[in-house]
Amino acid sequence: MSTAGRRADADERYRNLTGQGPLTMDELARVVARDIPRGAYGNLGIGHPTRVAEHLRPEAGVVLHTENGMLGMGPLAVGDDVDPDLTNAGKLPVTELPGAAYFDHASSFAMMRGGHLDFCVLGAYQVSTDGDLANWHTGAGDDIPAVGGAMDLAIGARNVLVMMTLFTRSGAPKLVPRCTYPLTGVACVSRVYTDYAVFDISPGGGPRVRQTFGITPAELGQRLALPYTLR
Amino acid sequence: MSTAGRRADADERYRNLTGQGPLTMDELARVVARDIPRGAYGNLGIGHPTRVAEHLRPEAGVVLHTENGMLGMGPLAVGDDVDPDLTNAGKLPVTELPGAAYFDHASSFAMMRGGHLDFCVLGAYQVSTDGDLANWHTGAGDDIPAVGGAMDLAIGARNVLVMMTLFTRSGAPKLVPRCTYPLTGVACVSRVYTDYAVFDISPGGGPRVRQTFGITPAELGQRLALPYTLR
Amino acid sequence: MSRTQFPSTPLEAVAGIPDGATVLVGGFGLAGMPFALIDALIEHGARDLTIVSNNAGNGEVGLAALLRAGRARKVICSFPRQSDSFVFDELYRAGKIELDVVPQGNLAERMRAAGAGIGAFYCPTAVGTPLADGKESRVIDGRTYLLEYPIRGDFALIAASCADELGNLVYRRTARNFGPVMATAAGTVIAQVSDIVPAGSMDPEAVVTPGIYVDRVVRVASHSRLDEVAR
Amino acid sequence: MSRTQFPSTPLEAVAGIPDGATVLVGGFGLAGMPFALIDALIEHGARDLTIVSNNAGNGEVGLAALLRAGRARKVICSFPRQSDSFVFDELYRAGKIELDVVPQGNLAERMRAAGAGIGAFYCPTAVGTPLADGKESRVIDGRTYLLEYPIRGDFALIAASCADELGNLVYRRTARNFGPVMATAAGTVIAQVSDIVPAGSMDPEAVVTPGIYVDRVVRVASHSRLDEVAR
Repeated sequence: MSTAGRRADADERYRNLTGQGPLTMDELARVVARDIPRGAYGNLGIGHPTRVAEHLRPEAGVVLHTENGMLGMGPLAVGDDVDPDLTNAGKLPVTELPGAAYFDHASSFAMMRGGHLDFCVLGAYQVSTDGDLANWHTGAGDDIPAVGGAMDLAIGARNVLVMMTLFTRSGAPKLVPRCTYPLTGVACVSRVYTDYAVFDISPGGGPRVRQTFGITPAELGQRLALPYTLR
Repeated sequence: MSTAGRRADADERYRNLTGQGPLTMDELARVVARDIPRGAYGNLGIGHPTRVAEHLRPEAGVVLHTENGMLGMGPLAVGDDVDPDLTNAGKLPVTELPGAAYFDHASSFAMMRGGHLDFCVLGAYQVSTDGDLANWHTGAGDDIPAVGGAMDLAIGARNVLVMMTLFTRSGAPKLVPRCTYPLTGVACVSRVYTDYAVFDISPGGGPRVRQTFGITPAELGQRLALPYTLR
Repeated sequence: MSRTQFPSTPLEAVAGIPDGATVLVGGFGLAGMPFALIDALIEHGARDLTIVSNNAGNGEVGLAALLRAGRARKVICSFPRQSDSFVFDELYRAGKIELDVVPQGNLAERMRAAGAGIGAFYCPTAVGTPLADGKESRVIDGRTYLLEYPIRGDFALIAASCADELGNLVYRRTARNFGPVMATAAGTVIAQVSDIVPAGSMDPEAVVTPGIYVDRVVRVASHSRLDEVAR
Repeated sequence: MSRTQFPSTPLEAVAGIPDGATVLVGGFGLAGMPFALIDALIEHGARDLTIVSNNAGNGEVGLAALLRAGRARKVICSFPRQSDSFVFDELYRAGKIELDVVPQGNLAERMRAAGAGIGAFYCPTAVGTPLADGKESRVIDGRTYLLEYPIRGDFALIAASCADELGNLVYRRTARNFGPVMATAAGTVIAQVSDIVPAGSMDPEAVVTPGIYVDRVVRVASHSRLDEVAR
């Protein structure tokens, strides 16, 4: 299916989301994309967050940053457009949009750490209800630690948005009172997009339910086993 | 007189320097220039040091840095070559040599402070026999302090060469046991070029006379009133 | 499209600069000085400003005119004293303006730190000099450093040669100087340019200031004020 | 002419790298990886190396081949664990190689500090995470920072697209990544390029790494190794 076709299709489905049960990650990417303000600069993390790009309308003028030294990153490259010198942070070949700019790694992370990116979207193992993020290390003894740019994004982007399934495959909540996985950043997440609901996180206040998908806030609270009532 | 003509003339005079008495600043600039290694990168301070450029042979490939963001600075610009967007640190119009590069101020001073310049040549009010430099402020109460890039050069260039008259107009030595003017940098000067002599400075060792112009080391020591014998 | 705005006059471009603001002003001498924006700032009327710039004005134009109009409470710069800095000199000697002299490289690096999210840094410049007074020091690997804090602007006024529709900037020769680093270090960055070109017509490898740093761009006639000064 | 040397083979280019050296190796994944220089380093035979690079090798080529040959004692990187990092994974799990994981932006900024003469800096990244263990912290303006020290290389091996006769370098697209910052941070900087052009044929406004940072340049066939990998 073409990108345009896929987008139209997602539009159609989005209109019928409420009450239909948990979203697919592609549907969720569409929800995230709708919330990105026009003209914003941001970074999409490796994995599911990358799919947000497919749902950004060109006329919205959102400019994507890739930490390996580029603003104005376009869609994944295919065929003759593949250039080994032009990749995203996941090392996949990408394209360049008009108005792009290249820079080196020191400049790229200075931009990130300096608070110039309006948003980033990251995957997560866990997010705490205070906005702590755990997304770089399972903590398992034989896991080779690899952090990449996750910690830099967590403290650098003005709005750190997380996109994840709300439960692990075994059913454990990933929005938790306190992260058990090693942290990536402290109190840095401002919003969590999940297949069951979107949560706003504010310091000290506990998460606020912004939107649900086929589940009531009460049911959500029960499944999450939070020690307080969701608002 | 053309630059080439001036250089040939200086060559002639240089051959007859010894025993002829103190050098003019132009002759001294010629002496400094002869000591700059081939292919070196360096910065020439405002004032007399700027004249060293006139005596650098193009084939020596010395590359001049100007702290306002350029490597490969050429001679002063005249006539149609004057471009208000291309000046040296003294705000005078200059030219660009093949292989030049422009960069911003943060990069320019990172280059300097990071020890990448092989040398700089600075003017001075005073240099101490331990290599302390005073060249930015007379210390007079009504003098408006203005430091520019002097302190950055003093600690940044690998070799800080000073070029100055050895005595003030009133006859006071400018190579002194201890600077009385406010310092620009501590123990940073490695060589002092003056109209009477060239001195090597090494930490703790006292200055070593490298070359004299029409004066004996003994006479020098007497006029400088140093508390030890010059070597 | 992008979040960069393109006001049609310099006066609109400087809208909203309040009394008491800290304003970073680009330029080194006359090169890179945003004359049109400074004139607009004078017309705009904000008072009690703190100006951060390399110099403190030349002749009676640009920064000097702003100072003469009595709009600045304080100047943070590296080199206020110049042959034609009589406006500043007079105000300073009359006790009508505060001066904070910062070594040129520290001025650049402290703004870089502000833009790059660095909380403070240890810098070897000015150790042992009067400009070290009151600063915290630390010995690292046997060398002494001073702790330097970021300098952040509420606004930055800079001049570039050309912008594209996304706000990407390129500069000409040594007029680049403080523009790029100031663009990273202020809440609102305002650039005057000689040309605005469509997105895609600037070489992405040669962009110096990516549009993410640029909030407002206004086109002004090329070099008009410089020519006037040169006369 | 300039002090940059132009050896005729990659093996000559890496001459003199001793056992135990710290070697910065450019590249992000395969883009910007100096394959020819790494192959030459393997042939050259230096052992017990500390390698600083973003990743720890992909597949069996480049860094992975160097690791497989048993030449590295330690890897300092941000992201060792990748789908095709089996060479590193095996050595690490066998306890045959030491690993220091550094957030990507800190890796870049710590090398920038080395190149820019900064003694140490306070960085907000990794606060509250396991990577903060053992680091000094400080609260500045209400925010917590960690003290980070420079990472300096004895040698840097980088890849650029083109050099001129003065050693000025330009890069292609996101292959720029770590090259420019590594070029500032090592005692001896060795670049492989696809082209060498006469001085004056590179746009001085678009030079990314000025020749002052580049000690040796060797021309190698364009992308030969990448094409091989892509197959």
